[in-house]
Amino acid sequence: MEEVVKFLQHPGLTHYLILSGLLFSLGLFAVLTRRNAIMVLMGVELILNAANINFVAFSRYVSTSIDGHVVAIFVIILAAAEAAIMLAIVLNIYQNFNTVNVDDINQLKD
Amino acid sequence: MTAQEIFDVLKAKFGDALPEEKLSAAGGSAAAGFSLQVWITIAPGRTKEICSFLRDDSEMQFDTLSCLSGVDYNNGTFGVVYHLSSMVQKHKIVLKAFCTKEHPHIQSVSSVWGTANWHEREVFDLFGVIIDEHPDLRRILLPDDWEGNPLRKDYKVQEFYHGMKVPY
Amino acid sequence: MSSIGTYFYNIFHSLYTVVVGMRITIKHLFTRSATVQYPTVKMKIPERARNRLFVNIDDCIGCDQCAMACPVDCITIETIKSTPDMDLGMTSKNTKKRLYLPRFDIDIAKCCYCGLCVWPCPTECIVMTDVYEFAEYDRKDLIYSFSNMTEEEIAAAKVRLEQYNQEQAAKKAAAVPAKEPAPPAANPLPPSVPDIGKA
Amino acid sequence: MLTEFGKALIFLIIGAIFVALGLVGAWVFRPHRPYPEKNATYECGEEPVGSAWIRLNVRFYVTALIFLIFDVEVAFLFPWALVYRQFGLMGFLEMAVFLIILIVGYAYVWVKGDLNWDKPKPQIPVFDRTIVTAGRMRSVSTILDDDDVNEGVE
Amino acid sequence: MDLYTIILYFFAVVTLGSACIVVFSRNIVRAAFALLFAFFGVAGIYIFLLADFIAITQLLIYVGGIMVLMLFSVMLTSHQINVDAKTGTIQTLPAILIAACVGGGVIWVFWITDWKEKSDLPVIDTTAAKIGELLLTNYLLPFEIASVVLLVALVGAAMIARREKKG
Amino acid sequence: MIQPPTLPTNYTVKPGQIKTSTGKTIRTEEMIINMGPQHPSTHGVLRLEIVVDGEIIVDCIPHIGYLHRCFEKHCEQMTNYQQVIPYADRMDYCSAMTNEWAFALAAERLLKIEVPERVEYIRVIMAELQRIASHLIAVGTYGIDSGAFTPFLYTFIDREKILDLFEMTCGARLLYNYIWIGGLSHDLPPKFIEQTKEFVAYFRPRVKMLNDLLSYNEIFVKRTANVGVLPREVAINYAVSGPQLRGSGVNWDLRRDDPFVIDHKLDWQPQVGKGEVGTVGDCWDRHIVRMREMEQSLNMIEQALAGLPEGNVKAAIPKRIRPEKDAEIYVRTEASRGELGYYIISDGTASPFRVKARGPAFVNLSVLPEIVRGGLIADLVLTAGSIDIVLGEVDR
Amino acid sequence: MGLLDQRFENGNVFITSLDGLLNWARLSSLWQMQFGLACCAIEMMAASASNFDIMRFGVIPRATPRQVDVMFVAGTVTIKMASRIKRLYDQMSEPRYVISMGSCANCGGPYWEHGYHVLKGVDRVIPVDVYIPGCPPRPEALLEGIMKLQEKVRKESMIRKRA
Amino acid sequence: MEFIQTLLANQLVVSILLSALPLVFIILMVLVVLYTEMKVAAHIQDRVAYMRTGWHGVLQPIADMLKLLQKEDIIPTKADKLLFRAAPFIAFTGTYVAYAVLPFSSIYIGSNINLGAFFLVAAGSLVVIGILMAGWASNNKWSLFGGVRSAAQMISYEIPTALAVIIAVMITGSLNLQEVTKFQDGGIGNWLVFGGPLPWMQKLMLMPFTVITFFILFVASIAEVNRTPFDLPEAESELVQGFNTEYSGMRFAMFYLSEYANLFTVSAVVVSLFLGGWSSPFGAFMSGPVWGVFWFTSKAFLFILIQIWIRWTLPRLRVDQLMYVSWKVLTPWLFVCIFAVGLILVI
Ligand code: SF4
Ligand code: SF4
Ligand code: SF4
Repeated sequence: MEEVVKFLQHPGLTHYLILSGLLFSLGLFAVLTRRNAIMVLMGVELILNAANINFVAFSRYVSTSIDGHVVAIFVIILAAAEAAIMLAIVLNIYQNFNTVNVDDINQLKD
Repeated sequence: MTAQEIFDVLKAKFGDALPEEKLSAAGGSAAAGFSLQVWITIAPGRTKEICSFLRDDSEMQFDTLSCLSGVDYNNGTFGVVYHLSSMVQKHKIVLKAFCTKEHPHIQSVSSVWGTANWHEREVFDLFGVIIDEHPDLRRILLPDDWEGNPLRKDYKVQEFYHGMKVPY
Repeated sequence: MSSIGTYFYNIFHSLYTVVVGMRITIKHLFTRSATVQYPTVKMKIPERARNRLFVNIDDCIGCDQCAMACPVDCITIETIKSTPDMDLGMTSKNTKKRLYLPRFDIDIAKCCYCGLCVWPCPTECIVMTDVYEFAEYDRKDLIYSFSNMTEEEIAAAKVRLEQYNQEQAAKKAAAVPAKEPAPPAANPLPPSVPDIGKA
Repeated sequence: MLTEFGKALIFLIIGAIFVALGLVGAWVFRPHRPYPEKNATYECGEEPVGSAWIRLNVRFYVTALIFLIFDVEVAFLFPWALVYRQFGLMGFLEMAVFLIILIVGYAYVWVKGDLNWDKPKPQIPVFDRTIVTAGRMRSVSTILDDDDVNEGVE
Repeated sequence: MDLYTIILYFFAVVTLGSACIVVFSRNIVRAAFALLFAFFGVAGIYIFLLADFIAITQLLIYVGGIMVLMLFSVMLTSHQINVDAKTGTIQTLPAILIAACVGGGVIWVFWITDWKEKSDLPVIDTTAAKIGELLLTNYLLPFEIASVVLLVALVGAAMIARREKKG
Repeated sequence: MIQPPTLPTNYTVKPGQIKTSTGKTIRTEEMIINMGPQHPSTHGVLRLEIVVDGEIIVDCIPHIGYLHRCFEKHCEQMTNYQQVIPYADRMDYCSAMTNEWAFALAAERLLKIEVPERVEYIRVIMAELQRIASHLIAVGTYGIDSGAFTPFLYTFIDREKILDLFEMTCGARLLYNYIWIGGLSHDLPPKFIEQTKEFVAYFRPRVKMLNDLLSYNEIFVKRTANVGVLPREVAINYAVSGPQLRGSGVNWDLRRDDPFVIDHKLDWQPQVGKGEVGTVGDCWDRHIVRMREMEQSLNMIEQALAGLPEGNVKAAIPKRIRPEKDAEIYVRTEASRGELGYYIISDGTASPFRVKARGPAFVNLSVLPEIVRGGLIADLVLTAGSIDIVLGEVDR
Repeated sequence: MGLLDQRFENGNVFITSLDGLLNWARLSSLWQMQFGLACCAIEMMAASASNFDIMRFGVIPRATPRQVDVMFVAGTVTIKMASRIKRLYDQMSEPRYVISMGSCANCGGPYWEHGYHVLKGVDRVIPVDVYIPGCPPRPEALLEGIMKLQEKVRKESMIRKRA
Repeated sequence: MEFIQTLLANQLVVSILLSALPLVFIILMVLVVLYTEMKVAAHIQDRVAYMRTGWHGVLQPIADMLKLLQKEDIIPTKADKLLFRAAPFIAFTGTYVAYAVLPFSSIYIGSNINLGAFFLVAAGSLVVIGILMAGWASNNKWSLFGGVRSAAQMISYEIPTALAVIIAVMITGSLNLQEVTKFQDGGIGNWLVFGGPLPWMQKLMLMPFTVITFFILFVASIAEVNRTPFDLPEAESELVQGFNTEYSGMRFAMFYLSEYANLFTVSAVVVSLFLGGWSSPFGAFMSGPVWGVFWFTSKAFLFILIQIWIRWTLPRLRVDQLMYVSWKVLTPWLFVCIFAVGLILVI
């Protein structure tokens, strides 16, 4: 018990990593269970955020350079691009099939 | 063109649709300074036909329907009065179509003049004259669930409307 | 104009007109304001102004002309004939008053201030004044009663008329071809409550 | 640095607290007498028709999309703007390439009309000429054109 | 526990809590707004990691950009705002299992590894400038490629969104 | 709930138009919005039920009658013709003078009364002043519709000056009961001519100022040009009248073309929309026609003041008004908003048997659904504003 | 009438009670619903225009009933409109006041007798605080009505029993 | 006494107190701006406005606020109650956070972040979310239209704002607003709008572009706070009251407050980036920390006055024209400026 308290009291790299891990699994869960394509996308964004936390945390605690930051920025940019494209696709599908359900879309595929 | 000429043309073309043999005039004396009105009576079921002729004929060219009014003559007759005028030929004419209280049906002219649409709805609303072939015959001024047609001479106002007392 | 030209023209023209407008408004910022600060300063009301009605009841002969002329029917006049022995006095126009006015109400809340009642009055006793501030908290306060007769006076007048009528009737019965009582006034008396509507 | 952000956080919290305080303060004074009609949705005095959670115009998405892309670009431009002068012309050119590539996309969406909001597409009512005799049209135009006396155009 | 740590945990809780709402909420609009708080919490975490520029970029792009985009999309497709989480691509239980396994595995790895942290690293005060320098030197190529990515995203998304309804 | 729109069959629909006239239900991506009766820009209690797709208007269904005050019933119930005048005032309350004039004119023609020339001149002066006042309201509220609040207040300052003139003449600011059958209620007050001349001199530069501030403002032009285009054929077919008709490029003014009074003796020009900034018949044309008509009215006022003859203004007022039995008349006049006609049937008694008021706003409004389709909601606001409706007259 | 006048009236230095302060706030900031019905609405507009400038009394027009304090029923209330007025009134947030402006709103005015479609007084559907007679009332009369309403508000207590 | 001293010694307490200062400022400022706006508008329109609460109605804004405090707070049945409640928080907090980085004076800045300018750009997005939330949660068509439009407009104009900020950053080489201001210290000639304290040649070349940038930033800032001619979200003649249609009482007051607080923020951004922030226009004359506050606020107020002036002059743009202005006029011009300024600075 004491160890846990001690661990909690001194945040370090591991804390961030665990946080990112939790975030990651939440995101993963959303991706797996959600039927609404936009919700799936939200899950993906959570996963990407989790990854970003890792990058930045390593950059903070392990190396002196801030390359991790730059990578994080690129990830953010990719996330933005991905969100843009994916939402466009979702909208398009919605306009055509009037649904945003991933399963339905699967079936609708000609 | 004078009213007489118009009447003659119409008589020649739609003889059977004009119930009256001659031009009718108000109050007997049509002369005297201001011309009180003369009119042509037309059959209530043929208004559209006659009106489109009046609009499209190059001599007539009644491009405007100035006014369309319903009248309750208080003798079991309803009338709809059309005041036509032409911007091009600068002449005017009055048409009247009559129907009975038991069978209040008059053909719509809203396909001839767009403006007739609302006027006819108003006639329907206030007089209860049913305008046949009207594209959208609803009450226009009064609420949809109003009772009675107020401009009928025998109209009695309803006591309550949705819990609101109507008379003073 | 080419589309590029229009593009630039639009931008600069917009800016120009915006500046024109702004010049106008800034000029107005420094002109005197047009406001009449009502409760402290009051606007001049022209003499013909048509606002609240006033009835000089002392002059009214109860002829009901005003009530007839009113399109709204907001004047209610009740009259009681006076007996010949009573002298109700004269109006300022030297017309003899022959009627009691137990009730002369104007429902000012209904009135539409058209002024039509003012014209026919033979004694010019109903006038439109320049009073326009008479808002009330209660709708009932907007019924203006101009009659100055008290309840007792009304009752007395009624009784007197009743007696007089009985006397006359008795006289009539006594002498069948006797003379009618004198016609009360030059104006034929309309019914006391105006009955507007179609015959 | 952290403390500076800490101060920003304090701002955040104070802002929220202020709103909360305001609401609590109002709660002390204000009456609260809800009834169904009062809480009904306002729609100009009419009863609302259908839910308001309707679908919007796809334009909004496109606007947000273009905004997002430029937002990202802005995020790149900020660090660049800070340091590019150390790199001289090269620094400028590198960003110029970056920008020009993006401007190509910008030009693309411009040309394709994605930057246009839903332009009103007025449908001008047309009078059906077929049932109107030719004479009518001519004469209408005569009354329309015979008076060109109005020179009052500024 | 000093204030510093408390605030850190506060952000962590905000992040994870909001993420939970995102994952479990049945109202998609609420999920979207919860995502906002998740992003916000992550931005706070970044600040604790001395990555101020990333934090603000996170705010700018995620909160300002992606969130708005997502909200618009939600509103565009929103005649059903209630989304059921039950019957997904995979059933809930397997999903929980998978997520728990993967997540747990990752966390376990994180936990057992000795990361050789250097906690006394110098604090870099001007991350933005440093990032700018890196972008113009080491990461020049990715940087330029990023613009191409953005270009493609812009053109592609615009094109897809523009495509009219079939038929 | 929603009724199918009513496209008369003789109007062709441009290709690409969404066909809602066929089905009663709206499509899923459309929604119905109620604009009004309480809405800042419906100019009263008009209710517009609009079907929008995004922000594009698919259809617009005006609902009127929220101010139906039973004018025609009242006319039948009055004990004499004179009593109708106050009600006629209240029909188009922005332009009461022209209304009562029209009714008085109709009654005079029914009774075959000839009014003295002085009365005619005064009536023209009053009507033109009223036209200016009414157009000022139209222009001012149009400014509000387009988002500019200041022109509204400027126009009301000017309008207040006209109202002062009216008030000193007949005692009322808005609803005058001034023009009576066969004459006027009062003669002009002593200082009237002087003050009117002052007003005319004052007002000319104000028109220019308003034009600079609003009409020629680029934003305003961009908002109103090519919006709500009403082609002239459609306008004529819908019997649209007044500034709206002239805005569509039809040179038609009853004061000149069907003269009912001395207007045609004066030197003035009807103003016609020319599509200077957009298409003929757009909102800007309607607006600018109003602006220019005000200047023309000033000309007319000046001339009428100069030619004002002496005479008695009450000479022709009949003692009892009792037209002959079964006489009927339709008289149309050019009110501020267009052709205002009264159709009176008499049954020989002192009260009218039937009065039908053909209000210009009623007719002008009926064309609204035709011209707003395809526009944005903002365009609808501006189009409805440019029609310049007065609900009192629409609903009567 | 405002704060300062009260200071002189009561002879003490500043507002004596919270109630007074709150009443003062309510009465000097009467936001008005942007809403007019008929001819009287034109005079209402005139009252808000420069010459009379209703804003001197703190009356600002707002478009939504949620944010307004006072509704001027200016004009003829028809039966078709009455239910809408009621709904709008219901949707106003309390404390709320109603001023009935003009004969029509007071009791049907010129239409009281034959107006089959005119509601004979708006007080049949919503409670009215001040009646302003006139047809139309001059803008000054409206201002006077507002002052009457202010008097009424001044006498209120904060915890009011109303509606 | 001692207690207070210990309290003041505690850095946390001090910074909390310091952070609360802008709140006081906001409230005062909003009262003043409300009053000024109405008075200026009235005089432009030949009216007088507020006369009856205190001398020339100076107490009117206070009365308004006190009144709003007493207004019932209605949450429509159909609204999404949680979001409906949360929206004012987000909107106001977003506004208030931006105040953290405004350099009021050479010694006072809420939070001297190195990335101040960047932070400001990002903080604006919170307000967007708040408005969007309000519009959505009300479940009212007008609100939704207003909210979404508002959001679309704000994000559209955020790009020109951000690009203009970048130009300022390019010249000053710092994102810290305090440093940006210091950079311009020393008289009117050093202000960025006139090219900043650079060599004459560069300055002359820069001048046209900085002036254009400044102007664009000003226009964009008007649009960001939704004022005429860009006040579509609240366009009374179309959308009733926009996103706050369903809000009443204090919740509405918060939006109101945040709107006016934003007005100051955007003006302050313009001022601190291009008009020398707190620095005196006369060089060393009348400069100093206290004068700094004076200069900063008075410059910002000047802008607010101009915005008021514009607001009561112009009609409103239509939504497509609004987007046109943002995307097709302001943004391309700023690209040109970026290229030009970038080139001028490196050669
Ligand atoms: S002013 Fe008109 S409405 Fe009023 S009492 Fe006289 S006649 Fe009747
Ligand atoms: S008209 Fe004159 S005298 Fe006759 S009742 Fe009326 S007020 Fe009296
Ligand atoms: S009271 Fe008179 S002015 Fe007012 S609405 Fe009624 S009729 Fe019109």
